[in-house]
Amino acid sequence: MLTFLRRRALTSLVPLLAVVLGVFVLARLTGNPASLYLPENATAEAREQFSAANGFDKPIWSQLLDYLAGVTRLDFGTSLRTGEDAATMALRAFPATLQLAVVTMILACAVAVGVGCWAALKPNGLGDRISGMLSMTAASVPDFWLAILGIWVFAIMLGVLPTSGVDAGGASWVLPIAVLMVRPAGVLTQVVRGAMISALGSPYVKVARAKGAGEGRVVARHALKNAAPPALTVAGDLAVGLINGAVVVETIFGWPGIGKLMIDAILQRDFAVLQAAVALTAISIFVLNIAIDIGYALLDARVRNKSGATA
Amino acid sequence: MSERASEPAGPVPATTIQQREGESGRMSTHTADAPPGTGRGDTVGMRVDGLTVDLHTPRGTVRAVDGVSFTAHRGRTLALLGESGCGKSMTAQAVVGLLEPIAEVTGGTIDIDGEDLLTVSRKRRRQLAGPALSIVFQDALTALNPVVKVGVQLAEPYRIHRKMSARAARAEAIELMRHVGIPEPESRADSYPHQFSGGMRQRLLIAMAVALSPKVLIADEPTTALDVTVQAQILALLARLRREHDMAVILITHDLSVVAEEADTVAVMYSGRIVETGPVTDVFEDPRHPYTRGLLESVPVDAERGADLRSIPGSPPDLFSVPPGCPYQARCPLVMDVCRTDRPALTDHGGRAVACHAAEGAR
Amino acid sequence: MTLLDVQGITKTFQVPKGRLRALDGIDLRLAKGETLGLVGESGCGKSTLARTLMLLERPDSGTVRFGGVDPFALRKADLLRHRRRVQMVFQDPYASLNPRLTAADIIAEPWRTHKDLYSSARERAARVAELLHLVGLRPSDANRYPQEFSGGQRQRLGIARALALGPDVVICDEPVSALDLSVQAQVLNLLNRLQRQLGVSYLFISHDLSVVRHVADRVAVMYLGRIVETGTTAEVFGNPRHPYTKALLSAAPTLRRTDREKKERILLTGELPSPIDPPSGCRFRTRCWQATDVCARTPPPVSVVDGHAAECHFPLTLADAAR
Amino acid sequence: MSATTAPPAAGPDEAAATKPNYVRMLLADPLACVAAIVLLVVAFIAVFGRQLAGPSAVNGDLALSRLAPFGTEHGWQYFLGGDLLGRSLLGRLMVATGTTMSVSVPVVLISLVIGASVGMWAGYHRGWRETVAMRIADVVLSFPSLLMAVVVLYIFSPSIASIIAILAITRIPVYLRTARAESAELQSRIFVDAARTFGTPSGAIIRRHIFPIVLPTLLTVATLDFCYVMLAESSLSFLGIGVQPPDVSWGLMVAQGRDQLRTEWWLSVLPGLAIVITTVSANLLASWVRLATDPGQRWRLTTPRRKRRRAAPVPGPEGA
Amino acid sequence: NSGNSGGGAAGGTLRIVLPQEPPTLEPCEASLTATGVVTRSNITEPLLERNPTSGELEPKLATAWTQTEPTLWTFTLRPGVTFSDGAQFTSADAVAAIERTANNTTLACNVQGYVFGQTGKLTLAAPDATTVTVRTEAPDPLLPLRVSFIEMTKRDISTTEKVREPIGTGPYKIASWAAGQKLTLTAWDGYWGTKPAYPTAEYQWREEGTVRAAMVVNGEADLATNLGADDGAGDTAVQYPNNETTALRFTTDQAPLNDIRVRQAIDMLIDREGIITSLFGGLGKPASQLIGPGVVGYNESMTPTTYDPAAAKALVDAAKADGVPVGTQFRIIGRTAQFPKIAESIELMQSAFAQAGLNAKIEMMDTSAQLKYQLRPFVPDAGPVALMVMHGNQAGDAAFTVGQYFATDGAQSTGGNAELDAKIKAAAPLTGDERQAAYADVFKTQTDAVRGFAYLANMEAVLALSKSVDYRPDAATGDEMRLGDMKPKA
Ligand SMILES: Nc1ncnc2c1ncn2[C@@H]1O[C@H](COP(=O)(O)OP(=O)(O)OP(=O)(O)O)[C@@H](O)[C@H]1O
Ligand SMILES: Nc1ncnc2c1ncn2[C@@H]1O[C@H](COP(=O)(O)OP(=O)(O)OP(=O)(O)O)[C@@H](O)[C@H]1O
Ligand SMILES: [Mg+2]
Ligand SMILES: [Mg+2]
Ligand code: NI
Repeated sequence: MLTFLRRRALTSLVPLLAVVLGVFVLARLTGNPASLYLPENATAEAREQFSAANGFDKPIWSQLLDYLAGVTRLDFGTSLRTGEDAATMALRAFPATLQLAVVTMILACAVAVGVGCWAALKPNGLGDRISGMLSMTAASVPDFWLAILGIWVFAIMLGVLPTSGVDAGGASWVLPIAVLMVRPAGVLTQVVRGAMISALGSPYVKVARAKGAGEGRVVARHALKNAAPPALTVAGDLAVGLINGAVVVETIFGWPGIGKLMIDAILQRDFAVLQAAVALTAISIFVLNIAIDIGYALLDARVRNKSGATA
Repeated sequence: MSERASEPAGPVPATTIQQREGESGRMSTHTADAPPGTGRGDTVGMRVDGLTVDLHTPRGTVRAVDGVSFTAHRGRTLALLGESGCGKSMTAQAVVGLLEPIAEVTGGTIDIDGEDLLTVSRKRRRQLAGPALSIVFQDALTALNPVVKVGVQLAEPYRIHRKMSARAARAEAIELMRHVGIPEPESRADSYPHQFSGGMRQRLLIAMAVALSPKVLIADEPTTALDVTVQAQILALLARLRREHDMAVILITHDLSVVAEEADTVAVMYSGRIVETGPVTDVFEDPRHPYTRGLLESVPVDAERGADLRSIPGSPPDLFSVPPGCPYQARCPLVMDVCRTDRPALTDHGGRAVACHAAEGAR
Repeated sequence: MTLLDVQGITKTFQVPKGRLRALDGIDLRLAKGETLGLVGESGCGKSTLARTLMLLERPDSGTVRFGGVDPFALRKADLLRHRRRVQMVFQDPYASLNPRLTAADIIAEPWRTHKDLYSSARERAARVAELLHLVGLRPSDANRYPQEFSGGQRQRLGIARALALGPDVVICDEPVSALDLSVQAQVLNLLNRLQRQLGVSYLFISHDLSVVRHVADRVAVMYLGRIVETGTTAEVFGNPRHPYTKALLSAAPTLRRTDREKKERILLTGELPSPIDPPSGCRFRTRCWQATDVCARTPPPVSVVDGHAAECHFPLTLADAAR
Repeated sequence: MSATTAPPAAGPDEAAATKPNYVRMLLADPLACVAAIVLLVVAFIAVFGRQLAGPSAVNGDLALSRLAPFGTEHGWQYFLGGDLLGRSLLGRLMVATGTTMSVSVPVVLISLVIGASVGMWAGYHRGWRETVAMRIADVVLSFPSLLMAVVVLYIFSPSIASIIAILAITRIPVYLRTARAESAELQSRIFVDAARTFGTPSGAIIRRHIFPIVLPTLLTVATLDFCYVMLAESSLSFLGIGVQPPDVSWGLMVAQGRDQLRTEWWLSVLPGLAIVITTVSANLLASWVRLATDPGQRWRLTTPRRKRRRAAPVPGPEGA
Repeated sequence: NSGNSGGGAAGGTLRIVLPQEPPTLEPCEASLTATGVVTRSNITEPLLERNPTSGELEPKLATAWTQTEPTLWTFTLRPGVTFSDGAQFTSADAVAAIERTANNTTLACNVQGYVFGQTGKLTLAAPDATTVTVRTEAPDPLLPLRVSFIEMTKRDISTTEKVREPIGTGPYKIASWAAGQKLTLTAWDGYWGTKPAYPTAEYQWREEGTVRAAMVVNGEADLATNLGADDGAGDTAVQYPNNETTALRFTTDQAPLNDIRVRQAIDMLIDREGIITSLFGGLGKPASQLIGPGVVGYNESMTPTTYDPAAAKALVDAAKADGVPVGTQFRIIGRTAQFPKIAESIELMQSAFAQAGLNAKIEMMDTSAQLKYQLRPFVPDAGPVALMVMHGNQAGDAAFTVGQYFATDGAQSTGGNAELDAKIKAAAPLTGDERQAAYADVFKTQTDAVRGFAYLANMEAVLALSKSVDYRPDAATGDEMRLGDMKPKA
């Protein structure tokens, strides 16, 4: 298992570096932030001075070298906007997103497993068709639209939930998670249903039934575990999407997460923060991918053996 | 001969050159006299009568199993012989109650100890699955759950039916593994199915099936995927377990030689029906149905090298286009007009039964 | 005349647990018009050998000569010409046909690469019909898809495809093991007839002894990547010299009561050892009832009696075999 | 010929087998039929919507600003109400159909073509090609697509072409990974080996044996993605970097209408509904296509679906 | 109702929702709206303060200021003022704060560029503990107004780095700042002035106007700023002018915008009333010039152009007849979400232009990209552009507008002529009514002779205010929201 992890980490290093470099170059292509940070009536000299002070006047490769030198010392630079350490800002925003993503994924998986299994038990039945339609629809609803609708209905009309923020304890989580959940739950339900149908039709399920196993045991002990790997892959991709793309929902709900930090940094041309945030998400995505591989191996002994993880 | 590999708990010592097991137990299921040496061959394990299975396919409803009847005696092996698609597995699945949702049992009775499996409650049926009746599937790799340790899978019958603790069930499972000749069962119990060879997997499946000493064991092509040397081992194991547990074994196969060696009684199936049945030796020595005869002649055994085999022309009818009358008519050398209109019934011919107009006429 | 000459082929696969020796010094010879049967247990390397001969795998060492030429050294055009002469029928008639192509497409497929053969559409259609007829299918079957055929018919399609390029040698990798008995007889008859009509040679791989006995002129018995015994069919079946061959023959169930009663059954223990870590010395020694120390120490020599070769320290004599 | 070769058994459904009748198959599946009609209508509107919609879709009448829907006094154009500028919402929806399709269809096609070709190539050859392709996919996937969007829209002026470019790049890995996985599995299939034995070059094998089999899966992914692209486009519009007015897309309409959700709900709800209906239809049709293009499954569609009867009284799935 | 309303205004905490989080609370950045709205007059205070209604300067930490020489101003400080950490506020602090904000170019404070960009260096002195003198390089009648932008900080504040959480003399001090989430201010005991009514104030931020409004409606907040008419504030809505004026600024040197008739036509094609009623929901007034009433220099005599598509079409046709390529495409560039319904407004204009035979293409950009068109150095070869600008004159004096936008070399100017430049220059040193008249003339000249702009509206915004809070927003509220003015309703 260790050698496997080491190899995975090593092969992930190159893409990780590519992401960081790519962001560095792309970010700089979006223009000098001087005009954003200085008042409208600042003089041209003031702008030049600002650029020089922040190193934006140097050629891009020399900026890159400076940056890389900093990164090796774990120094991702300071924010232009707040003057804070960029890495600190990214690390501070990250847990909020992570918590949101984790809870969302857990609930989405729970819904998907519940509905997917239920639908798979009677394929093509009425319930299956209805849940199929619902999950398809769920997968195609714009999230910001749902968010605003949710606020309107639940916070204003019914007044049962807070509109936004993180202060109201558990209640604050309900709407953001409900909104974020819809698409993953829809997509995952379809995957789980398909995987469960094929698992339930497989010979080992027949064997389990021949042993007198009840329906609950068949689903829980036999089918589900085999249906898990395909669902895991898709869930992984969806989780990546959440980590990388919760911007809209974070914006609307004032969720102090990394997505919001990133989009602000992009719009503010706050390069250091952007790079730190991207590096952090990229790392977490790679970690997530590795975790999925491990999950795979845990779920499926065949993979475990193939990768030489156990011996 | 000083050094030889030995299998620690193997069923048969390596060097034993044996007579085949249970050689003498050969008798008709229709005559009730018990053969010497095998004690309880007269006890009926299961009686299937007029079993009919319909398939509701999107293309229409077809009859996959059509009025199949047979009796399995404890301590004996009944072979269901037939070519691919003739309904052998469907029969087995109907008996153990594992039909696909699109299949429906539309007639018949399956009687074990006075209980009709087709009418008992679902709960009762589950209770019987294992202690009364169990099944071994053909493809051992897919029939074992790939992601569950074999020890756990083997312990399941005990967990379900005897409500044992996980620890106790595991101990039983290990004992079971030893019983079917798997070396080092303690450590192998924590392995996954793919870590076993094909023969070992088949042993595991058999172990799981006999865990609760069922009265009836259905073995659906248990050796088709295996090599001859391993097949010989598995068949010997089945024979031993049959004797020890006094089970009625229903052996499903398409291999004539296996039937010849292992079974006491044979029922030849064609297109969802039993076309001929009787004691193996009688049937094989004197086949009365042209299909049985055709099969026996197709075996490339004595034919000289290069000469053509006597093969049966054509292939079995598609389920959707079974002709009226005898299903074998299109391939039958003895076909008569009556075969095209009337379905021959399985009629008794002194301990043997044949469903053929020609055989009838010959008598 | 020797068409195919294989000398000392070895092939190893890198697998996570180590190096798997699938073929370990195979020698074979196939003459024109002859059928060589190859028998052995699952995993002993039969298919790997077939794939190597079809140039689907490159051997680690050893030579393959076809008509005196090493096909692995051929350049593009010559290679294509070589491929026409050696074709293969695959074991699984279900998996070896692309489910999305019609029968005609499948048979005509080789000509897409070998463009000079039957270049016009009409010629091709005619040739497809001819081939269909040759393997006993109807011309109207040309537009049907594989899954609309029965197993035997599919195997006929596979054979027709192999014949499309007019080969001299057809390698049949278990062509009938997926087929029913009655259909198996049909296909064996077909192969037989084709050999008579076209004079092709077969390398006929099977694990079914009765089939090999029926079709082969000569037989090679394979065990764990090596050929342990070769000889004419009559010799090998009637007078097995390697203990493995003898065990194999005795383990096969037989139909006739007479055969059964005169033979003793040898129940080999255990299964094929792992090709990753094969036994030292003689590979069969772990399952052999007459193995001694020497079997563990030194690889067995090949002893040849009247062209009947066996690789064993203690080859069986006629007397042993009859025992 | 020889007596031993049997005449082959008649095929089960010879007529249907030889010439797949797609129209009949479609008619046999009511859901897919409805979906196909919806998509046809959408396609028709995408092409001719601008002409059909009339001038009220472009030049509004501020007097009709925020007109409520389902009234007929202002003509059919205003049946679905008016937007803030007093343009007919129905007309706007029709015009937007064209833009939406001209963004999402090219995005899906471009990413499908590039992703699938690279994926099949990588999966077929395995080895370093596979590794490199997958690592590149990893990079694209973990790249914040918004950053990419801002960059492209900054360097090139925001236009439909640049939106297509960004979204296509970010979607390529999806197809790449699917195609690679399938093709890696397929390249070890026996019929591929068979093709190799004829000396067929790898490109031809990919085209002939891998692609047709991967295609249905890719189509399924593509329809799901079609919806994703429409959503992504609307998210870009939400952030103001999507389709630029006076062009209009469904996503942009949803995004712009969100402020009026409480007062003029139709401005946002109706375009949202258009997205949902179109993607659900596409999904339904895709699952039909998956069956129809698979010769082994096709028969399922040649006869009308019949209500299947309950299974045998066994402790089967119904037990739950 | 949601469980969150318990902490409402009555409980002593005032909860405010802003559109964005302040990047920093650094006082020398207080001319940034997001910073100033929290910092100014709440955490820190200036020496003097401009009354947004009357335009008069009023004493704050200084009790008096006089122009003792043409280039020397003397400020007398209020005694007995302490910082929230207990330190005494003296002239040394004031000198340090002015020095740091106005003269320190390395720090590059926003206020420095905004207010002192053109003044040259100030020379400061503190003759005694309550007196500060400021010497300018040239006579500067606006100096007190400029100084009103400088927030007072302690003498030991860093001169090389900006300070995120400053200590000031204001009624509130920073209690906690959970970045990304919430900022809490608390009132402290030693404040020199009237103690504010709310002991604590909490700031949160939500980008979406609908969400901000919903929070007040739902009782999760007491006050939300910068709302549009459609954001759903309902009966909590309070209208207020926000100083801002929106306009299209033309590049006057490229066809077809180089022809004044085309620019006039464009001006006539803007349906100001329509936009304000239908899009802004009635918020705002049609604008006739770049500043709003109340700013020194506002020309009362100018009226907004009336919407007249027919006359516009005639102008365009006339220009076309003279060989002006009126069909040449020009771009209308706008900044995404700069004000509510900006996209729709531009869309409406574009459609009107098109009907008059002009060819305009809309481009919406993010701030950074749009600034390249707004600020010098402009994008080279940008082609003809009509840029949507929004100008807010926080200082209340036209001098802060005209030099920037109208002078030929103004940092945000793309037009102008010598006559106008001369008038702008001449107006600068004037005071009183002369000053008012001179700047009014500048606006008139710009419109008549140059017409580099087509004005849209003097903007107004909506603020959602909880029923339990008593507060009257004014023109400065958007930039400086004094918590001290807010009181619980009886
Ligand atoms: N799900 C299904 N849908 C349609 N037909 C089916 C289905 N399952 C089985 N059949 C058909 O039912 C018939 C009997 O099948 P069964 O599996 O019992 O055959 P078998 O004798 O066991 O064959 P084999 O030797 O290949 O296992 C076959 O013709 C088969 O095609
Ligand atoms: N591509 C491969 N990579 C790794 N191992 C392989 C590969 N191909 C074959 N092997 C291994 O080589 C050995 C010989 O395989 P081969 O398929 O040739 O056996 P076989 O005799 O044809 O068996 P069967 O009768 O089951 O077809 C087996 O142990 C197999 O696992
Ligand atoms: Mg079967
Ligand atoms: Mg093989
Ligand atoms: Ni026992």
